[in-house]
Amino acid sequence: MSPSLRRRVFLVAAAVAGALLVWGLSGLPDYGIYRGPYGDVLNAVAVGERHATNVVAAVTFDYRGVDTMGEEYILFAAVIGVAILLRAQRDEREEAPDEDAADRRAPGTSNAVRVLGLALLGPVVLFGIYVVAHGHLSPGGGFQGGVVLATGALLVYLSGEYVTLRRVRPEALLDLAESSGAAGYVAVGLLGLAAGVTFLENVLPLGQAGTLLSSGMIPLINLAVGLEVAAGFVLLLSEFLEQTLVVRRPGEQT
Amino acid sequence: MSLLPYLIAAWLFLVGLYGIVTSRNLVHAVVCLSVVQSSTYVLLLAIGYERGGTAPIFLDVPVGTRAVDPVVSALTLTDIVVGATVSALLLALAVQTYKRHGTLDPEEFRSVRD
Amino acid sequence: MIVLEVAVMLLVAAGGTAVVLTRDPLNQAIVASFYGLLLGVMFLVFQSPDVALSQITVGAVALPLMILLALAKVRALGGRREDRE
Amino acid sequence: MGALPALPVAVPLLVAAALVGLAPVIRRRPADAVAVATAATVAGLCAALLLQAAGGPVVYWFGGWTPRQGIALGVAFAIDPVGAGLATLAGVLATAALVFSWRYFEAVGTLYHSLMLVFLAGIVGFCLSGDLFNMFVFYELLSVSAYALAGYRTEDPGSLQGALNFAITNSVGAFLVLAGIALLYGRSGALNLAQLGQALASGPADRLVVVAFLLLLVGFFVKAAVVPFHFWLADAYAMAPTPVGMLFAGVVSELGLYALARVYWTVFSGPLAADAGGLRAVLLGAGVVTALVGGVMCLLQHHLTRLLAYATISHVGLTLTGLALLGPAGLGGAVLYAVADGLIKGSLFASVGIVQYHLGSVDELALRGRGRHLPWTATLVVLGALGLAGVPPFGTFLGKALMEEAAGAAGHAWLTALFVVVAALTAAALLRAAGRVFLGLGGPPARAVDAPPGPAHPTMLAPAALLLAGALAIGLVPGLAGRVELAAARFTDRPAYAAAVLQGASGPGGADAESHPPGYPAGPAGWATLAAVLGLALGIWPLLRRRPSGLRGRAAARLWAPVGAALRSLHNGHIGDSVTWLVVGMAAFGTLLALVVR
Repeated sequence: MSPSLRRRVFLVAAAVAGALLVWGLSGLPDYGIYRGPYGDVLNAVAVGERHATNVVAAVTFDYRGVDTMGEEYILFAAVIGVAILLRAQRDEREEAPDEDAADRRAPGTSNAVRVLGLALLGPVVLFGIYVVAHGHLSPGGGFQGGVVLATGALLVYLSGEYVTLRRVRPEALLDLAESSGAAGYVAVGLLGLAAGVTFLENVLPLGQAGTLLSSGMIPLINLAVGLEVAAGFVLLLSEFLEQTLVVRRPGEQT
Repeated sequence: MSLLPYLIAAWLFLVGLYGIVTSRNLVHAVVCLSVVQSSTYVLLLAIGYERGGTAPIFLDVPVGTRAVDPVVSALTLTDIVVGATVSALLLALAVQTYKRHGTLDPEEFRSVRD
Repeated sequence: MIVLEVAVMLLVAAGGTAVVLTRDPLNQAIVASFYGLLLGVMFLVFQSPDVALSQITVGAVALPLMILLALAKVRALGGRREDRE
Repeated sequence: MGALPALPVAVPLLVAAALVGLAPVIRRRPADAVAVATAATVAGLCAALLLQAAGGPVVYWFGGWTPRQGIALGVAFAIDPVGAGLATLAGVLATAALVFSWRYFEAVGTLYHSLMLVFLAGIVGFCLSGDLFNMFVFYELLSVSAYALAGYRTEDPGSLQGALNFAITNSVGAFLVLAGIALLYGRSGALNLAQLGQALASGPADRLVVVAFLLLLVGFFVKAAVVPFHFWLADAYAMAPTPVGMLFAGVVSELGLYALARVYWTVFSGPLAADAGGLRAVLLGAGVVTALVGGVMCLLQHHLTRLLAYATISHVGLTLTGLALLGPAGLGGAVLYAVADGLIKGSLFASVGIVQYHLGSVDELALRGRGRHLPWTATLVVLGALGLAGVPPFGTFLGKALMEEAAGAAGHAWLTALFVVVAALTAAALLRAAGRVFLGLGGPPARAVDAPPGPAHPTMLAPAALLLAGALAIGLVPGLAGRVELAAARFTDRPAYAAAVLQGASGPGGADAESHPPGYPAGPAGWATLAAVLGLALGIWPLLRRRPSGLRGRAAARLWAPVGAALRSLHNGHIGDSVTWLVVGMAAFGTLLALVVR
């Protein structure tokens, strides 16, 4: 189809599809009314049963924990996928990545930016860890905290220390962290089987609701997720970053 | 008002699709896809919303306080991860496509078939 | 309160439309970041702070960053291509 | 509660993560061996589940959260023979594909193995789950792995484009599914299939139910590649590496139909029961159009994997017609047909992979006469073509015979004609290709290119041969038809399913086994033979003629050419076009459903 024909066909079809959608949506209960029962039951019982004050965390990591396991592996598969897709690119030009290292520093990084970036690193990492660790108590958890931690790693790059980052060659380490996080989730699930109950069934003491060491396996899963998400997002970002840097070769910078 | 968030979800869904259909740049199309996806976040959370309810976090409020549905939050969290990962994969595909074809415009690369 | 809700929702609808209609990918990444933030605010209004936090870290920060990096790569490649020709 | 139901998902995921973590220290061959062993373990576990489920539904509540007063708090796997059977098929195909990769890929790291195992876990979880949102999660898990696998050969520009179109179109499909889930949740406050079915059964088939069904139907049709949601498939399947293509064509396409059948019979069959007649007409129409478009497009291809990709679309259409009869007999036939057909497709993809590996091309014109030294591969391709055509004693024949019987009973005996035509079209395309490549028919031999000489390696031939043998075995196991019909009867029994999931009622609910007469019904066997003969004629005859055509042939060509050209230009692989057709299809199916229901 030509672009204009396609646009016209789409608009006609979308008008019909949109009308159908609205027709169906108008069959929902009015906005602001939740009829339940799923959420209402969980709000009533979760704190008592799971000693987790954040019911969303109890749902995410326990009642519907197997969904979240799938979700972690979606991220895992995507990280592998991006690595595979961008792989050819890396092999081609990875002759000696560190040699022209001086040129690889993000251009225009002033000392002030570097200092600021490094100074921010500490608080960002602390905040990330806090968010991971308190997921069962307050909003946040492994996923949100993991992404915050990954942005911390990016600060290192922004502060021009990418080369340092690169020289330590953390990729194998990141792969290890990511896969340990993913495997950790399954391993926590297997704890239940080992104890003779079902997969992902809690076998740890629940502790005092509202305290850091409560909610049984939820903080453990949060930790695994945090590890995987942080490493996974650093890998994702650095795959793209590498793509950018690899091309910026001496004489070709603009 | 009683339907507004649902209508907005439907609008975001269709407007995102419009963006994909008319896109002349794959990166643009990928971002439009994330708009389509955001409509599902809006729809899910609107469905679980309880007017006057608090967040389902009983740290400072006692259990039994009227709260919104925690399930849709959990579902949306999963959905957001899915969205981010699919976008990352698509961006990687777009970058590689550019490398091979020298263009990001879907009109310009003719299919490989004979 | 209801006025605020309606305002946020309309802003989200406008934001999504703006993302789609911003045809230049570089500008679009920035608009998308704002849109991600707007969605985060809307989720706070929906009393879902967990989702809001996710949305802001992913939608307003991580995803736009990935887009920018992908675009930087494309530009660099494009620059090289022109050099060669 | 045993551990068995959780393992076929947990084991491959754990191994996948370990393979990535150990990548720096593990060599290629051990990684191959671990991956093959894991896939085989999954196949074994699923087969064990299949045996267990044959005695009655297996319900497994993760985290031990059994339902309270009929309200599901957690997520359950609700395993029946149909789901477990498909999961077993996936395990078998994945094992075969990984054995095939042993030699096929020169150098791969462990990333490929991990991705294949995650992909497999996604398929298995999708087949076993009894929770609608959990199905969505596994659907995304298998899809995301599939997008990456489809783009795996990054040196091939077509591969990237196919993967992009695949990912965007299928993602839109997934969001439609999610929107459908949201609608159902808003109405019933439930995500468990059994609970959803109970909640909806008491209400009418109002606009919300119709639109929710539409959204799920379109989303699953995108995955199944039903016309007009199929535009992404050929590029993705044709460009994917062979071992990945084996899984795609063998089982992934069928999953969309499986999911539709599952949600229809657990959730919607209550409220939509009164409108089954209209619904049957809509689904039958979609199946017929898909089967014919796929069949014709298949005949138009000479890129071998693309040819197989369109054959896949065509046979999804056939499976859909069996399902569309909306009764246990048709469903049983469809299941049997889909499994046997999946095994044959896997085998054929492997054979084409051997051709690609040894002859350096998959274009039948560029390969003319060059396959003479691959006699085993040639035999497998020809047998596979006959299997696709549904010649007895392949399992595809048995499946088709059951579907024809069900169609006749439902007053749709004309379906037999469709089966014959479609079987002839796809068999013709394959036999023509085999005639050209392996016998050198229809012109001078093509110039050879640099590629590893034959004979084909056993790690590539054996998977193809064993998969084909599996398809034969399905047709020869005595009493299988009766068992499948019993399984289908239980699959379609919504109250029994709900009781098993929510109340833990065990025991084989539903109807008793209809005793199916052993041996091959003469009528269907005759039709299948006719199809094969027609296919042979249609495929080989044009190759044997000296000059392209006489006067009449030219007239036919003049008539035919514009149709072919139009079909080709429609299937241009443009992302915008695919998404536009998706919306057009959604509008069309939505309008039809809105008219048909009530």
